[in-house]
Amino acid sequence: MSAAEQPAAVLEVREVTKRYGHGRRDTLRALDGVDLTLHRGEILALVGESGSGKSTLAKILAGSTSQTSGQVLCDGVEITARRHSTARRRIQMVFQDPYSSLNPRMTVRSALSEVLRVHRVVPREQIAEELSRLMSLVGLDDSALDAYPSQFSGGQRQRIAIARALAVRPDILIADEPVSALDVSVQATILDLFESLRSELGLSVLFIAHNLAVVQHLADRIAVMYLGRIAEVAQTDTLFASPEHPYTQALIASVPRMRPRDLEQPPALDGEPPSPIHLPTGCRFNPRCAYAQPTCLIDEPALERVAEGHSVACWFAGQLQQAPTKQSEEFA
Amino acid sequence: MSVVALSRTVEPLLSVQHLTIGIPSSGGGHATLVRDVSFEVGPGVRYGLVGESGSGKSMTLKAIAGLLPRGVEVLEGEIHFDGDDVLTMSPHERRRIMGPRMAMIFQEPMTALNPTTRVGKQIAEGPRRHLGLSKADAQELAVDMIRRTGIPDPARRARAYPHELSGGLRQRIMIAMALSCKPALVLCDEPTTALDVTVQDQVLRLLAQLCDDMGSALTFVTHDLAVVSQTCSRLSVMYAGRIMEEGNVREVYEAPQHPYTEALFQSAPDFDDPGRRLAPIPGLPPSLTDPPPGCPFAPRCQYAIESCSTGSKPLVEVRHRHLSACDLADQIFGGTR
Amino acid sequence: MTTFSLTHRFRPSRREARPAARRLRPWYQNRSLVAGLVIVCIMVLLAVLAPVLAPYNPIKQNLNEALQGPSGAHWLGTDKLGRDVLSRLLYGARVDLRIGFLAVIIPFVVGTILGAIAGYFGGWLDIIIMRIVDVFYAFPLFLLVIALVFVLGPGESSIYLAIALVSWVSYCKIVRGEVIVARQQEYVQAARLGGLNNARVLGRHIGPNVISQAITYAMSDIVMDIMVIVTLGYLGLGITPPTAEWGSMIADAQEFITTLWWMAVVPGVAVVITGLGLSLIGDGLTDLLSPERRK
Amino acid sequence: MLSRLKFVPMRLLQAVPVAFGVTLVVFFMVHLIPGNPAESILGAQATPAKVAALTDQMGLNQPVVQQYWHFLSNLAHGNLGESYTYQVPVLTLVWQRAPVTLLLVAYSVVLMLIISIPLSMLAASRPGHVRDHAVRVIPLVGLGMPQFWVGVMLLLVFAVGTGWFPVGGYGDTMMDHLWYLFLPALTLAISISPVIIRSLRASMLNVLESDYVATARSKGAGGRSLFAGHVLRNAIIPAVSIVGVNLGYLVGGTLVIEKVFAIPGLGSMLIESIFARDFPSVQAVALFVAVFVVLVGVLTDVVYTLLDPRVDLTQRMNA
Amino acid sequence: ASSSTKSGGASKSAGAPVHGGNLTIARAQDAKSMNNILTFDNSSIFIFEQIMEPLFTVTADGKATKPLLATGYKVSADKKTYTINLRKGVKFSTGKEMTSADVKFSIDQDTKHASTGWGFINSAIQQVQAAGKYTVVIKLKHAWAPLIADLALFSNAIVPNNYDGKTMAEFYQAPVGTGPFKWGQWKRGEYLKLVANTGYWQKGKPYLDSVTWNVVPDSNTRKLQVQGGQADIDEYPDWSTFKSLGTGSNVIAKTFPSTELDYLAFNEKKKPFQDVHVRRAISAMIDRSAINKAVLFGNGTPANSLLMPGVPFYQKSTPGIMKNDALAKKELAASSVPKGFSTTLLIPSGDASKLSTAQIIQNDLQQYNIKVTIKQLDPTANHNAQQNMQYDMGLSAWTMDIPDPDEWTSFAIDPDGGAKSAYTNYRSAEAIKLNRQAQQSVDHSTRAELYNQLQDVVAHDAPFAFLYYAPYAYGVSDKVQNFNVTPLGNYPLTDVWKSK
Ligand SMILES: Nc1ncnc2c1ncn2[C@@H]1O[C@H](COP(=O)(O)OP(=O)(O)OP(=O)(O)O)[C@@H](O)[C@H]1O
Ligand SMILES: Nc1ncnc2c1ncn2[C@@H]1O[C@H](COP(=O)(O)OP(=O)(O)OP(=O)(O)O)[C@@H](O)[C@H]1O
Ligand SMILES: [Mg+2]
Ligand SMILES: [Mg+2]
Repeated sequence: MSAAEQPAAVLEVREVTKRYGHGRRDTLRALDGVDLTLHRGEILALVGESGSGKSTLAKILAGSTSQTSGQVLCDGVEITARRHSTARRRIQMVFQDPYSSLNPRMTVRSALSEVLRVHRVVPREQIAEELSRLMSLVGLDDSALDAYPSQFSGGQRQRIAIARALAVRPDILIADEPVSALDVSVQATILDLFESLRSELGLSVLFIAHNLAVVQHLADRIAVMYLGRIAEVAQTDTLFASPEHPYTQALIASVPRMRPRDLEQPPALDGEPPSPIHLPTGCRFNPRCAYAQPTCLIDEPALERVAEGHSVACWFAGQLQQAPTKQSEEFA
Repeated sequence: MSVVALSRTVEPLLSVQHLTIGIPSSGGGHATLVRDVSFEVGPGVRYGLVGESGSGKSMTLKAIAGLLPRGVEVLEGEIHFDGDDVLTMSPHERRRIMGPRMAMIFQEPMTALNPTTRVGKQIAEGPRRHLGLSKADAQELAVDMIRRTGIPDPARRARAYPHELSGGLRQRIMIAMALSCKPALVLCDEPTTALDVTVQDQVLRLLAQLCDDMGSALTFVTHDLAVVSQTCSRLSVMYAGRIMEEGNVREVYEAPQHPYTEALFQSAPDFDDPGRRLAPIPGLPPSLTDPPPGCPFAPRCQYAIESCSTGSKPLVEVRHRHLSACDLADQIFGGTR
Repeated sequence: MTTFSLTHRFRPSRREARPAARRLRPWYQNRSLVAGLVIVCIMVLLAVLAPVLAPYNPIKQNLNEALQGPSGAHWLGTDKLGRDVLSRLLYGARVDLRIGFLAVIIPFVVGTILGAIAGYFGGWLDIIIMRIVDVFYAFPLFLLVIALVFVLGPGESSIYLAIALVSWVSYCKIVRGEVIVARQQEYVQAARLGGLNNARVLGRHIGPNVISQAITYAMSDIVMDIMVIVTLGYLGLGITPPTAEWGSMIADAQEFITTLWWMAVVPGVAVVITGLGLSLIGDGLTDLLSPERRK
Repeated sequence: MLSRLKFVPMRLLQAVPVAFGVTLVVFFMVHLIPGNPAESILGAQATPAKVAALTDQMGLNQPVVQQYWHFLSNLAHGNLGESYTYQVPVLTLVWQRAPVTLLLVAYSVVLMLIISIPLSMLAASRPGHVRDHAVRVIPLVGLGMPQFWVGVMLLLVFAVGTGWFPVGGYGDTMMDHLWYLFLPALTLAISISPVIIRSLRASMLNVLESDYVATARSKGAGGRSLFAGHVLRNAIIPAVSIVGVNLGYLVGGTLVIEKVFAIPGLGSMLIESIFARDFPSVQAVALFVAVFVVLVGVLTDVVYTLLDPRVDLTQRMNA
Repeated sequence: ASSSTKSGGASKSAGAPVHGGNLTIARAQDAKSMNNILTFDNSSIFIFEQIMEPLFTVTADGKATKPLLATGYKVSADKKTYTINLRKGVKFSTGKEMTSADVKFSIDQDTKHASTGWGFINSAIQQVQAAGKYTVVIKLKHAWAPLIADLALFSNAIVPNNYDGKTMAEFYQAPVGTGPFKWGQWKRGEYLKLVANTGYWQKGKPYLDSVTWNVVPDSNTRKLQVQGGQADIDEYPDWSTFKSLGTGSNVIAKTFPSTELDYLAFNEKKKPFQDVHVRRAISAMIDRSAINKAVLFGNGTPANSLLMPGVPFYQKSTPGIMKNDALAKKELAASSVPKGFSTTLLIPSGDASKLSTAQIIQNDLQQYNIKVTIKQLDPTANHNAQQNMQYDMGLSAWTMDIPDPDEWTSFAIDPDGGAKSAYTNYRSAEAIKLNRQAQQSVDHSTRAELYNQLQDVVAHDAPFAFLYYAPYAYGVSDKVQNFNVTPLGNYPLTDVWKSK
């Protein structure tokens, strides 16, 4: 792969593993060898079932927890959770719940100026100016500065949370389900905001979501996680047009549509994800996979490139039909 | 007259008329959470109530089930179920229909199950009380219901405590519980919001299928337009405690007759139309204690004219069995009466 | 048995019901708080104005008028030494409120700081602090305070010291629990990720949000402290006479419980009213300071 | 089920450092008490020479650390010394009196529950209603009135007035004990019930507003079946830990109650021995009480675990 | 023993004595030990006196002795040899007969424990001889007037020779004596029970089947127990409720003349109490009748002398200082601190009467610009502080154990005795001399004169401000007959019976 074809990577995740719990038998592998690259100026979406490790990865990237093994590189330099404040500034995070992500006892002004002062982002006398700039950046009025979080709606709070993240002028924004808690009518404005931040500030965004429809609108690329591993990564169009991993296919098939659909049909995916404590051997998706083969029960597939910018962790990537149906007998 | 008589073929199972719910307060200025809501659900029909947060969907549903939170009361209106006025029922009579005739499924499977009781016993509670089954028979029925929701090894699962089950399983248990007495009407309050898409898909299919099997009608509350579209045949769109539009799902989706519905569709990402630009709705929903006169959506409506901010805006039939609360529906959407 | 509880978390419900009315209700609309404040303010006012209001000198004896029932001259009667009960009650408020409030301050500060440290940093610090807390917790409060006052000798300063040594533990426990919860809150995480140092995060972001529980507890603790004084008085270890003080008034009245039972009731009622006021304030503060928490 | 109680040994192990700390506190507290115990023992007849001799004999002039070590090693052999007052091993005294106090405390817990549960149910069933306020305010009187006053009033009314109960004492048979201890246990229960009622009411309200109670209602449960089947158990769970935490307060209350009701328990023994400077007795009682409170902590966890299937303390301990 | 008393609230026998029943006595404190030669505490003494009897006992008025296990005695001319005849046929509760060997053993045991127990009382005894089975001869070192009174003390009570082969400690776990009651059961902290000695030498006595002392620390509870019939006697009622004890109920509030003197002690090691004017001034400032009224509810009498009315040789006309404003002013002006001073008053904590007394004194002295701070110490610490003379003024009381003033006078005025003049360090050569003479003279009227002079001297010097004489108070059920307390504080239960 030549450097010219590939946009520059700002953030690279290599073989990152995160275990919770220290008992030998009871360790929970929240992340199990994750490789992922965030390119400069792109919006990379991370989707996956609940508990697949999305938030864990986000926390590792933001430095609020450290990985058990593996590396995180920022501009090619390794960073850890105990990072220097300048390194900390580069990566900022926005949380899911706008109601709990703001200190209920601080006005917007004091919350924002605190960050500005601590990091000496601007000289003291320019703080007021900077605050106005931030507010307009996230589409809020200056009058909002002197209000407490409780006086805002969810969407406005989420903007304030974003403004706080932007205050230190980061390069990278990690957004952990920033719109899941919002109403659709508000959600659109936040999605817009991300889009404009990317285009105007050149921010790189890792956008975590569980709603594929949202992601489809926003992301340049999408990474699908399953049980602590990346199952598939591709450009948005590619992923929806030709999903290669059976899990991705099932995910897409499960998305509720505005169009009518036959509910009598069996669901795209049976069962529930297995516990990350007792992972199945072989491919971790095999217990629910319609196409599972003997190989899948023994060996774990690595994330392999199947096409330009499209990697899949499946032994049969490229060989499966789209829109899978329950035809396991045929393969068995 | 605010409601146009509908040409109906069957006697409705559930009829809500002019329902107004609020928080009475001695010092005046009480909040009205739901205002003048009317709709009907026929036997076996799957009826959806959509709307954004705080629009009063859950309150409407809770009023039907008689489960309004403390302090919140039905101020006006009637609710008839099977021809009986449920609002005037004694608590005892009400208890007699809750379960065998009407059942409810809640949003949070996490909290809607009693954490200290085994799920099998929780399912069996209804049948024991209402069908007069023995303990063993009720338990057997519970296991059977669990089996019908597609959970493997139902006998073992029946002995589990809620916290030992995943969200999807818990929601299935809730469904098994609601349907255990074969109710005529199942009330669902966002039953899949807390679930993953893949699990949501499973649960929705299951719910639809079981309701069909048992001939139960469904009243389904959600904020997700796509989910109603997948589940229901008829729906109401609520905003600020009122119904803005009512109609068959397909018709409403294809040709909304109210600016709010239209705006809602425009702000929601459509999986099958990824290229469309999402248009947020500007402004905020009105205050419930001090609602603006006229159409509650008027302050945010792009079509609003002066007259929108005055007078009451009744729901009128703009097309066949398609009602809108917008005075200007004709002008804007060219509806034919 | 599979345990999914650890592995399966849920998104918080999209949004909880947040009735607008609850959100911005100003403090003066909080009935408990206002009622409590009114009661306590009246008490404090009575205490402050005691020299003006009290009809007699609280320690002035008049043995010819001892043990009189309520009358025009002595509204609440007189005690064994002929001192005016009403005057003693008013002056007693000064002592009791002073001891109640002062005795709470040191444990409040110490317990809060240690609890915050234990909860925030966790690890060894937490283990050590909490083991010390456990040790103190193993002794009933009364037992330790009585023993300590015994050791230190009766008197106001011993009471302060004994209470301080013992009751910081409760604050420590409460604050630690709150801090552990608060530490998980997203706004705290955000503050930490924003590069703020620990002191700042603790002081500015966690502190104000966890202190309400400690304050609420302090309200009931004041009542508790007054009860401690009363009990010490019963055991003869209380405030040095002839100082007018509710505890020693109750203890003095002890001799007459079977005959002049109301003598113990009068100061008892003062304790009850103060306790009521303080717990109402506590209730109100809980509501006010933690809007997301129901009573 | 039993597997969920696996935490108990671990929990008991954790109590060891606490017990150690307790011995430290007990030992040094007693050694802080001014005055030479030898003087107290000799009383009126103390002469400097006699005091010196006894001091020496009791090892009171050794370094404190050494004394502490001595105390610990004696303790390890189950030897807590002889009561200065009675000249008998304190352990015999403690064993004789501990059951009395344990019975009193257990009895008052039972009465407290009998008082608090219905009252808090009454309050929780109509929050904000007059009866709610009444239930919340009236018991506060119990909190503000000193225990000795409440105790004597109960005696006046129910023992002297009606003759239903004896005026203090302990009795000989178990039935006697229950009869004699009723009023003291009631006094204790009254003094603590405001706290319990408050928290029980709060947790009942929480439970009543919980989704699963709504679920139960949607199944047609109501009235008594709702309370018994869904509310009570869930509301009791937090109350268990509150009772556990407040048990220390109850034990502390026995100091006064036992004196008022002439009950030969640990509380009165402690007061007596403090005032008589009977240090071995003070140490023994304090140690016993502390160990008791620690064990109650473990017991609370066990009950908690048994009542609430969600709790897995085995996990929590490892975390 | 005679049962007739002339004292205040003494009960009159209601008909013929009835046998049977259990007498329940509610008391504030448990007994500590049954060892009659080592134990100083009244709660213990009152009990073991019922088990073990001495040779002589005190008459009901507390001023003289009379034979008990002895039948009489003879004194030699040099007053140094006493020959005592023992009562025949007296048996221990074990059934063994009491002989001179037992007597010798008992008195010797007591004498042996002079340093740790009551043996000091026998310090004049040189030797005890068992002259015959029923005769004992006691040889003295010097003439010693109080001997028979001393022998009447419980520490000289007769126990079986050689403790019946037991060790001392073993013996006192369940002591044996010749008394009307024998050992029953002791649940420490709860109750102590004695049962009737069926072989008691006074035929037909005791009337009671058993006596139980219940520990009831709270005075209100004790009162309620007697009123409720659960106890027959309240051993220690509060003065504050004493009168109400008897009103409208089946309880009689009884007072018995006592030998109790309550006084304010001045520590002459501390300034300015060396100054006799200061002591006299303070004595004149205190309103004793007010104290009597507020603290004793009028049940006491203001004290005028070192000796108490119940003690032989008490002189009613002793000029003890009473409240006297002129005198107070005069003495203060003459003193080293004419403008007043600040000082402290030590009292034991938990004693409501002393607390009230202290506050009244505080109030009285305040008028003369003497600022008193009340200092409360727990009883033991209070005791230690007094013994170590670490106090300024202190409230104390004394009661007699033997019917002879010497026990108290020697304690109170001899600065070189162990008690340093009752811990005041009061030193008056004259008083010391008078006391010595009184000890050694056997003649009644000589002693009376000596003690008169002594009382005058002490009253003038005011090493103590005498406050009041308090009677003994008991709440007694009207069913209890013949219950009497001697001025020395003990209450023999031999003649007590309960009507049905
Ligand atoms: N602090 C923790 N201790 C133990 N396990 C944890 C912890 N945090 C997360 N986990 C577990 O790690 C796994 C991954 O969690 P994570 O929060 O990263 O998932 P997620 O993909 O963000 O899920 P969701 O979509 O529900 O937010 C889950 O099984 C979770 O239970
Ligand atoms: N217990 C309550 N007391 C008072 N007001 C309440 C209560 N619960 C909800 N509300 C208010 O009632 C209004 C309608 O609430 P409702 O729960 O019906 O909305 P909803 O449409 O179901 O919203 P969501 O999608 O958030 O569930 C909201 O403004 C809410 O704040
Ligand atoms: Mg997450
Ligand atoms: Mg809702």
